[in-house]
Amino acid sequence: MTMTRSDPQTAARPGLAETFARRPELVSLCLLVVICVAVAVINPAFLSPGSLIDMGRASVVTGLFALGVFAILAAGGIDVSFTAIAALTMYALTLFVLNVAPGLPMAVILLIAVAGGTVLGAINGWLVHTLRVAALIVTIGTQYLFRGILLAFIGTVWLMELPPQMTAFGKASLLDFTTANGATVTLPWYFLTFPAAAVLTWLIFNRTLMGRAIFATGGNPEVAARLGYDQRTVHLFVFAFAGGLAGLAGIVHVCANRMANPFDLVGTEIGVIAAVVLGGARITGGTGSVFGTVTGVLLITVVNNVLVLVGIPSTWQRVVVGAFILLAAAFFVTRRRKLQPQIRKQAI
Amino acid sequence: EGTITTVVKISGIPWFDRMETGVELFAEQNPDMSISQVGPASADSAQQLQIVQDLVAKGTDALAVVPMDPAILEGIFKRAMDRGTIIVTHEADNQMNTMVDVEAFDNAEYGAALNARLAECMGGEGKWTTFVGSLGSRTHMQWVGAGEENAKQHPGMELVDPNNESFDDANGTYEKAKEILRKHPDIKGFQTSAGNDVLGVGRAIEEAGLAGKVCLVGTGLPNPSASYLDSGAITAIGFWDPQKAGMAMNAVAKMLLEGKELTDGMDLGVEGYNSVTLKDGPGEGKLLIGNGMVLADKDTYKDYLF
Amino acid sequence: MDHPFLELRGIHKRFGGVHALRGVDLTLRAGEAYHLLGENGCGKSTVIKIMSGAHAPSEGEILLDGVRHAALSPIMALQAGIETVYQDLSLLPNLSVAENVALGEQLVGGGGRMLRWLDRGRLGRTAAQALHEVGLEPTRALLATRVSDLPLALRQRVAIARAIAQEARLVIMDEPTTSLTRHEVETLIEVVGRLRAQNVAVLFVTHKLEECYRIGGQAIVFRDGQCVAQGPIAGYSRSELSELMTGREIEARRYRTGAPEGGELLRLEGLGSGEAFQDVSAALHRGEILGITGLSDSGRNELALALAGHRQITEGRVSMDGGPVRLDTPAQSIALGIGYVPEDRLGEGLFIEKSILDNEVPLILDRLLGPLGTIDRSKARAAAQDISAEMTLNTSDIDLPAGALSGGNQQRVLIGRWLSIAPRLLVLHGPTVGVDVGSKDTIYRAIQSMAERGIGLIIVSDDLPELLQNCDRILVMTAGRIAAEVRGDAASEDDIYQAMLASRPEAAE
Amino acid sequence: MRKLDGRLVILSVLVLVLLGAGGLVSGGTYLSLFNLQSMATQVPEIGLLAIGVMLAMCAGNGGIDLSGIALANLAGVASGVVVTQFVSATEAPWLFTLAFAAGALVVGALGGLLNGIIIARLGITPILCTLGTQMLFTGLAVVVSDGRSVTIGSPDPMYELGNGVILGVPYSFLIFLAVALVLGAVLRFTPFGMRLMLTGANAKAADFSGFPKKTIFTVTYTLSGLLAGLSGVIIAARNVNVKWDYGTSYLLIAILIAVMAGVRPEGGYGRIVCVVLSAVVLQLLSSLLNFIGLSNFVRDFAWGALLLSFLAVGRFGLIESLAAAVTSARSPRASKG
Ligand SMILES: Nc1ncnc2c1ncn2[C@@H]1O[C@H](COP(=O)(O)OP(=O)(O)OP(=O)(O)O)[C@@H](O)[C@H]1O
Ligand SMILES: Nc1ncnc2c1ncn2[C@@H]1O[C@H](COP(=O)(O)OP(=O)(O)OP(=O)(O)O)[C@@H](O)[C@H]1O
Ligand SMILES: [Mg+2]
Ligand SMILES: [Mg+2]
Repeated sequence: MTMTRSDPQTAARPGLAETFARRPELVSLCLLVVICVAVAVINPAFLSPGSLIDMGRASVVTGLFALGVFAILAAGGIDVSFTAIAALTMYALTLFVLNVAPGLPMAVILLIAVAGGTVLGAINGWLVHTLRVAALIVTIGTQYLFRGILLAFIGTVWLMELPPQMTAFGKASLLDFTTANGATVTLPWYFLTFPAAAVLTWLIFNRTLMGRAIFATGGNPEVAARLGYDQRTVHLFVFAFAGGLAGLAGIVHVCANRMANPFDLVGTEIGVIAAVVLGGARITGGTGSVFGTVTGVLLITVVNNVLVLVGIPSTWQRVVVGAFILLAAAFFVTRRRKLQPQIRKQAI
Repeated sequence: EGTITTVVKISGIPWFDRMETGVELFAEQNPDMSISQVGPASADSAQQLQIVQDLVAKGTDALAVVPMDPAILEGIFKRAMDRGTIIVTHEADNQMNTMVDVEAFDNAEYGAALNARLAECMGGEGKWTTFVGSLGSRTHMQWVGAGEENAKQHPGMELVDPNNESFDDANGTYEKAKEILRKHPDIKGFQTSAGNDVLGVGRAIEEAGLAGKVCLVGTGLPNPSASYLDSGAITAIGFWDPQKAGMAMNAVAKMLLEGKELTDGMDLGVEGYNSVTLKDGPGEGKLLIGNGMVLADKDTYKDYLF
Repeated sequence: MDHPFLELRGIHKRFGGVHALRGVDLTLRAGEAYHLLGENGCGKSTVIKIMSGAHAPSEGEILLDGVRHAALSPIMALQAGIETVYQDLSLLPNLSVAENVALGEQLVGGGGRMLRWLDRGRLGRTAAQALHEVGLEPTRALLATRVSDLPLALRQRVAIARAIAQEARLVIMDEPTTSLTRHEVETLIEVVGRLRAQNVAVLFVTHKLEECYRIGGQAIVFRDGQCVAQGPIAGYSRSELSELMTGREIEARRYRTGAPEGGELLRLEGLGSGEAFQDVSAALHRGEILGITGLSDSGRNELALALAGHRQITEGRVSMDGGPVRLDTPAQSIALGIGYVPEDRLGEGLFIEKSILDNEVPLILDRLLGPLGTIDRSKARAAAQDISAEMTLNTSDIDLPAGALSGGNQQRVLIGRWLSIAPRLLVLHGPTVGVDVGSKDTIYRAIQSMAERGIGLIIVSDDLPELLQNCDRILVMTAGRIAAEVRGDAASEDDIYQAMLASRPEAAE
Repeated sequence: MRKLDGRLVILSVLVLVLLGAGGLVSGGTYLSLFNLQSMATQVPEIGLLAIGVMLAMCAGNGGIDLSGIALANLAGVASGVVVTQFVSATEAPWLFTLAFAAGALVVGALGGLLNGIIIARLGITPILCTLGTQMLFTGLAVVVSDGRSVTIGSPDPMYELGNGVILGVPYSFLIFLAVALVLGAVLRFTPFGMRLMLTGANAKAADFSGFPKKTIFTVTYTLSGLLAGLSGVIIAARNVNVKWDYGTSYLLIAILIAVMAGVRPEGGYGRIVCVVLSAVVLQLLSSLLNFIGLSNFVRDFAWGALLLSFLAVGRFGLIESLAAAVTSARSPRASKG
């Protein structure tokens, strides 16, 4: 048939370069590997199981946040209120358990945290949908609102004595190591929330209609609406999903820290967004992957946690992290561009 | 008859909640005056500056301020004093534009005392490191500076990777402390400065199963530190009672409002400030130093429940 | 089965102050083909969006299988079997071809509920089947390609495949053939025939009357938001239809009456750009109108972009007035007096939310400066008014946003923008895509008057009548090379079409 | 004629309402010259940063500038450290002030230029770029000052700049207004301004119109950096000192101001006069809350609520319906008829 010739894909089979261009998260993965190797060469202590486990547990809260942010970015929005959601849920819930229901089992506490976050997230989604304004703006508003509610009406006192079941959850260990100097390193149970959430997110995005609807909305919301993807549902879902993950992250944060500090978390949102963007999701929506997001989170965690190990003095640490973000982004963009010239031309 | 407003670094945190109890106590003792405490919602010197500026504009008679960053407030303090507002500060012994700066103790002595306690625990030997809230925090730098000075008496003590910034964030401190424990498996001591540092470092030590093996001495409050003190993850905490400091500031402000003279060795009527030292400050103002230093450990912290 | 499939009764639609539909009554029956005709902005797309549930009518009612509704939702319309190929194609650029074609089936099958598992196997099968029906070979690579990576013509067929992927009862196509080549149109006509045989109704919106006659069926003519005529299309002549649409008479004729004034303006020698086109040599005289056509992958689009400085020229030489020139950036081309009116009016041409004024002056900002080095607003207004008058815009309010104009008027604004720099050479890419007869007339007249002023013009288009009516010479490109050159006053559509296919390797076999 | 800008009307009304409310609750102190001047000196530093954010947003391409306050601090710190070494504030007050201001502006412009180059030449998303440079600038400020605050001193010209008044209006506020005026004119009446707005509205169309897009982005971010530098000068003049971590909360507040002013985050639209008013509204409100002595956490809440109400007002055309209600209320007899 004469028809087939106009199909560009049959002519050139996707090679390695092509794969790289289509899956920008592979670039971050390479970057991650390069950094790890470099650090390990400078200080072999980096490769000790203890250090890796520490890295893993340090990534949990950021990771949970990041998966939610990824969902929202994929739908073409952005969220800066998730830290406030986490702070509000975790503090209100800890207070509730302490004062009202001290015997509440941990599983129920986790469920309530997720539910609380989901409700707050759904408020975001509802506002974004009904006000028809860029999500960034709405969520700046709700960030102030949620944080204001927390600090003005719920409380500012640090809760140092957690309910025992929460302390136990924070301490319960999955794996134990004893290092040379007699120190023990533990991988706590709560670490599992991150991979579990990642798998759940992957399932939603790749195996349900909702995942495709989210990408569709991120690609072009008007078109998605016309094709029958109910925008209200999509908005409510992504924001509620991100809210639920934020609620979970909040309570994990409390249990891991063994204190509920209402001033915590808010202020870290931009870093989380950076992690997701480094993971290959574009700020304009409709792109990204769970794998990339996890890679981005690991990348940021590693960079933040090896500064002392590598021997960078405190004064220089911000310069190094800032320069790293810029270099990584530049590397990322130029790689993508080099590998994609034909595709870009065609898209014109 | 006269308003005194206390402006703290940040409202809501335990330290300044404790200070507020002092301010309230002082208000009860002086029902004819209008006395209150305010502070910004986040740790940002710009926000504190705004509050001070609005209070000056509102016509408050006296301000008792715990500066987030003394330098940033110099300008507004000067203008306020030109306008006749009474300015008293706390934890700012380098403040140029203040009438009186109230210090609970001599900073160098405090830093040396913390370090002496640490050295005792370490047996005068081994690697140790220091944490400060931020490199710009003058008192913290004074404390660790005095600590370093003190450590020189013990040739066996080796300072490694000093002056880590904690930003008074327990979680960040925890991560950093873990990293240090990893980099220096043989580390023996931590001297910390900001109020939350002991919590973060203490947790790292406890989780590593090193409680009692690694020494930790730093500024902290008894209540939050209790469990770590009990487990031995924190060796000792040093502090002064913010309640008393708040009362002392307000007492000084009241005296200035009434036009009274401050003298060396006088009694402010507040515990720890019964015989204060009065010196010339860095600027026009005076430096008023009490003896409110407290070092507490496992056995003694229960005497200070706040 | 006694009531019709879809009936609209007394439909009104208002967008803010615009009264787009003013009482439309329409009846669509199964198995019939309908052609919705009318000028730009008469409300064709709007009525379609009401049928497909994208818009709710302001007044009136919709009867679906005899059941009364005040408005449809997209999912209701889809469940009833109303499938739409929108004017903008409505594809999801970041999803794969397979997903674009076949996701709808599962969404509609589940009544629009989204929290359900996705059946990937079925997705692939449905997509392959539908793509096959529109004449695309459903290779695995094609199914997995992102739509944003597809060329425009291919996208159009993907959109059509989506519409027929599910059990449809009414397929609506809003200007589906704008970027299809003639051969692809043939395939589409076959598809329509098959659909009608399966008792599916088909509603076409198009400005290409020739295609309507070929397909046959009912004509529905709209003017100013109202239905002014309906009946078998064979019963109307072209001029009758034009008159119904515009309310005035327009004769089909050759617009080109002048001749090049002589003096060579542009010469291309052995021009090439990567794989897109090679060895292109041609010359253009002052006041000459040169047409370039070819299938969508013939390199004609890339050649146009290269002349505008938007595409790297990798081989060969370009000279203007006998001297060599470089066309590396748009700014360089513009400085040489080369103008380029892009094909995608909304995406690449207009600043849609900005005023007509802002849209007409961006190329001459430096000439509008007052004594202070700032833009002299009164000069700018005067310049914009001049352009509006020259292009006979139907509004004199140049503060109106460009988005408030109809398609024809928008195109006039865009051409007017280029006229402002008094170009020596103007490249028009699809100058009348989606423009109605009335506006075409105005645009063609403007083109001719430019040529008379000595401007060299290149029209890149696949609208063959347009080229024949306007050009002195027409170059036909195939596979990145110039395959033939014909004279505008002597050639026929068929000559050109033969030339387009002649040297294609597959066609030769 | 031109339709009245609804946003402008609400903001102006809000300014009056807040002034009135402040006068009422404070028994007049709020409206005293001293307080008005005090509030006016607080607006410029954040107002200038908000204008910077607005410029970045207007340029489109997902534009935003998160590095503003970090750059302002770096400008003050770097210029302070260098200039105090070479010029004495007490011996040559004018020279010192000018040198310091020039230094800060240069650092600001260079920082902005860096943003511009990274965004325009390397094609990195503005949010990611300015996030990186935000850390970089903060870090450099720490390195340069060793983390301590840098005393600039207050020679007379400097003091006047930060706190002096002319005809009752603070110099810094006048400078802010002048900058706003000039930039407003630049956006409206220069080819650069028009190109900037058009590029923000449709970058592809701008390409096809031959606009030098890279230059436009570079200049825009450089301007934003320059504004940050100026903000740094004003901070130094007002506070006598500069420090790397000053104003960390300004990051979101600057965006809040821009958004309340109706700047479109997708690009192509924004009015400077609205940004100025919006900054004034936030200042009035926050000072009012300080006057009432309300907890500062209530202020966070109030800002969130205010922003969301603004969005709701815009979304549901409440101004128009309000106007309609007012006119019909004026002629009640007619409606009862
Ligand atoms: N969204 C809108 N806002 C304001 N006015 C509009 C809007 N849409 C259309 N108009 C006005 O209504 C007029 C009628 O629009 P329409 O699209 O029917 O134009 P037209 O006369 O058919 O143009 P053409 O000759 O190109 O077909 C427009 O010219 C325009 O002035
Ligand atoms: N969303 C909208 N908002 C405002 N006006 C609109 C909107 N959609 C359409 N219009 C206006 O309604 C009228 C009818 O538009 P419509 O798109 O239906 O025309 P059309 O017949 O499809 O024209 P074309 O042949 O150019 O596609 C035009 O004046 C148009 O400007
Ligand atoms: Mg018309
Ligand atoms: Mg249409």
